[in-house]
Amino acid sequence: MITLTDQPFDPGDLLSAFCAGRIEVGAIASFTGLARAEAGATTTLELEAYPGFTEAEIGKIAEQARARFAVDDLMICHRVGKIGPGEPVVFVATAARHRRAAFEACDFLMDYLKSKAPFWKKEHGPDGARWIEPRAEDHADISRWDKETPR
Amino acid sequence: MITLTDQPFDPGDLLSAFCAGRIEVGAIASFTGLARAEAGATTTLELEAYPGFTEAEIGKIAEQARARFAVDDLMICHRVGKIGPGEPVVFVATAARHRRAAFEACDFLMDYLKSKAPFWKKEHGPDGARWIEPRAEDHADISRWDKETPR
Amino acid sequence: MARVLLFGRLSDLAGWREREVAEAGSISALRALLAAEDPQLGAALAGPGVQVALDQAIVRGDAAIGPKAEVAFLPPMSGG
Amino acid sequence: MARVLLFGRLSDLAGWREREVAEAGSISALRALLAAEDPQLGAALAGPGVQVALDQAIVRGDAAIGPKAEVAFLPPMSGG
Repeated sequence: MITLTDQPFDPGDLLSAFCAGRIEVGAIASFTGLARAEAGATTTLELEAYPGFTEAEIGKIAEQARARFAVDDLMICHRVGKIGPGEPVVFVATAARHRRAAFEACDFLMDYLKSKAPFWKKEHGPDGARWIEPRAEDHADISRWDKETPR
Repeated sequence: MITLTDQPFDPGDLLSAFCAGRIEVGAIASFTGLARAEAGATTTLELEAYPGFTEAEIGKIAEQARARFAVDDLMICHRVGKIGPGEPVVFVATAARHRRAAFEACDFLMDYLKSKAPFWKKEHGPDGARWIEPRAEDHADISRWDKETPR
Repeated sequence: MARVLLFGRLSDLAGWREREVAEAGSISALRALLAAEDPQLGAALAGPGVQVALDQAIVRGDAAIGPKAEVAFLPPMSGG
Repeated sequence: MARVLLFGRLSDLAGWREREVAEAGSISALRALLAAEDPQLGAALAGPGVQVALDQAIVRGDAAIGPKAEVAFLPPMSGG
């Protein structure tokens, strides 16, 4: 399930719902990204999506994750709009029979979401606002998946 | 925080509490292990710990994880006693500035907890009960951390 | 009457986020029309990494624009 | 009067989980005493992978047992 929301969400509520009733799955990995205050340098994070297009592009990568790792199910919830420090920005959960698959699929999805997913990010701080381009570290993270074969 | 409990717990409640108020952390990874029904072969999982010793041994590995990865905080909750299919057995959460550290610390802790932590595991099924020894796969998982240098 | 959408820094630069454009039959014609009105925007739309989506699918090079098309200009995506 | 604890399959085998033992001044003496009472348990306690914890710290080889000591026999740990 892939959801974009402009409202605050609780990652724990999503994890509870995602775990419920799974008697054959065994392994649930999750990742929660929180907006950082950067010691006052960022007061608000603003994320723009292209509704319809953004979900569809994320959906393509979710299908890749299902095919590449032995994943039974996954959930992606992404916040858009203005986000305050400490608020959840993204939540990803993956369910698999074995924990290696669950961890790797979650890691893979996060690398994509943080570096290539169709979002545009603006940081508002005391000195004004600026648009953020992808970080070199994000590109390094995602390129891991081109080289590595699934373990 | 390291907790053993003989009562059912909700991993979502733990994740909500773990995420709350973190304005400089950025990345929270979690893992939830659920008891599997194994298509009816296992009706109840029973876990025995050595109270005091088990928490202390897990605590040593938690300190290793803090030192080895750039982790700000971590939480481990482990169920003991009789556990029904689909019920959470273990929950691990890690908080870090960057997601790679959060994922790797969570993965490292789970490899330890699943293969070497001081628990004794009995599966009760329709054909009686049997004690479980560590799986070869678990040993392979944990040996990764001997070979790899932190990425 | 195609819908044109701008995202990220492009909409800040243009001062608009969405408008209707009647006169452009292709993406190249649309680029020329927008550049004639606002040369700075025209340059930004042609800048490195800016992609075009026609009816929510990325297109490379030129393409015809139907009367009910949606054309979006997408600056480099930052991830979430 | 040391406390002796058995875990996992060892307690199933012995039929007890915890008891007080007065007469043993060392781990080797305790092993001999338990083996004399129950040879099958004695063999299991000496089996591969069984560790001994004295006052919650793993000890290898022999060690003296104080009057208030806690001695635990730990079969191979399965993880959770």
